[in-house]
Amino acid sequence: MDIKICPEPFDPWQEIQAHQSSVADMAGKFGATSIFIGTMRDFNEGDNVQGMTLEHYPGMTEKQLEKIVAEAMRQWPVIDALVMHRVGDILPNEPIVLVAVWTSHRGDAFDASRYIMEALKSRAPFWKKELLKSQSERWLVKNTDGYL
Amino acid sequence: MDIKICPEPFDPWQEIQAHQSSVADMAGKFGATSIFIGTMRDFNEGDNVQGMTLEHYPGMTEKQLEKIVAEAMRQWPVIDALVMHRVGDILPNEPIVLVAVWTSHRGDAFDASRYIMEALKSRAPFWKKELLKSQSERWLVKNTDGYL
Amino acid sequence: MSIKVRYFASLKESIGRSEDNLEIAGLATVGDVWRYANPNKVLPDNILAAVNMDYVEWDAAVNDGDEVAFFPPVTGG
Amino acid sequence: MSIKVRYFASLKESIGRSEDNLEIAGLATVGDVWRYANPNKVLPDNILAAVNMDYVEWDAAVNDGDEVAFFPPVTGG
Repeated sequence: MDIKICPEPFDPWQEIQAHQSSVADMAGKFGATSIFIGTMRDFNEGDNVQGMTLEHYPGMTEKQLEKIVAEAMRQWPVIDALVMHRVGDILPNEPIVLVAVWTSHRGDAFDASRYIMEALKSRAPFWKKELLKSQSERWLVKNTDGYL
Repeated sequence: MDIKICPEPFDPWQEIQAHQSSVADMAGKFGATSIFIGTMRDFNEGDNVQGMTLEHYPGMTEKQLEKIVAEAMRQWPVIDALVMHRVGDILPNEPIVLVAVWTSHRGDAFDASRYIMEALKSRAPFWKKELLKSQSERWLVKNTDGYL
Repeated sequence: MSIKVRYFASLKESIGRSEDNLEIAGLATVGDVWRYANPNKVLPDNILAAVNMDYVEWDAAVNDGDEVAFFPPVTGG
Repeated sequence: MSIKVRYFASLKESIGRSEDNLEIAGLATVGDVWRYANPNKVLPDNILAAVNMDYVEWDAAVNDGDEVAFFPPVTGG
């Protein structure tokens, strides 16, 4: 299990691959990998967005993410999980969040990765402030429910 | 939308990245990517598995996969999708199947990728024959339901 | 009429052929094609049928030039 | 007792401070901490509270040395 808060842009494919090959005894043991990547868009609620600042609560973020992954591991037979989240200044098309879950069977991988994403969205202390093309700034107010 | 039947091993990360950057007008437009990768395990039903041969029905495979992706695109607002599937001789730890779905919002990405995987498992004409460590061969009989 | 018949996976192995090319009048349905091509073969359980690469029921009609396929439940993914 | 109070995001901006270090006896709950640290500030809607980096209700107890945080609904992911 690995949780990373990233002040710099990251390459999700490189990170997943590095993680997968760093865990030597995983080879041949997992049958399913479910990955979710959230990427910054250049528009939101009808406005052009030029950039975003992601604030977080250092320490609490890690603590909450560890709890969330532990909850997923109690509910489903998860072999391994990787969670990464950007903080700081972000540009459109940059990855914001990565959740990867390795399991034996596909249903567990889908369920566990989605559980982690939804819990992260509602409980991990991150806050987004958008910088619009008009140069005005606005805090995002609320995350939408991803199961709807 | 891209569907590939692969007689040779493929690198899922390279393929996803190449696909994503080949679709120029996607940059900044998608907020969510959901990816599923099925990988060959070195054991199944209590037996050590040394290799696998994947037979398919050329032509029907592509036709059914295109139908499945089109169904997903009718049900959810999918920006793009990539489906890859190995055929031929496969070794443990090699990827068998890749489904990647790009959408604006995460719920649609999770739902559509899972729909494609389940439909692929029940309708795409592929058949697996395992080569056990004991040198005996056996056809897999039935796919399990991934929603259970 | 001319019908191409294809068999896959364990069914292909148990039949011992991957395809038949039938040239015969009077085959109306997929079931007729199976019985004509495999007169002495009991149909294994759960065999699926396709005409021109789409799934069909066993009473589906066949026409001149069709490709009819028989195979066991699929196990990809 | 000694309590560290932290504020984040839009709440931090509207209060104009990121933290307070309180040295005061008699604060029993998270609600007390808020009222003591922000006597003239109407509490914005939906503000969440944490003690030592775990979510708590407003009537949760606080103890000497605790870190109490207040922040708006989270919007990560």
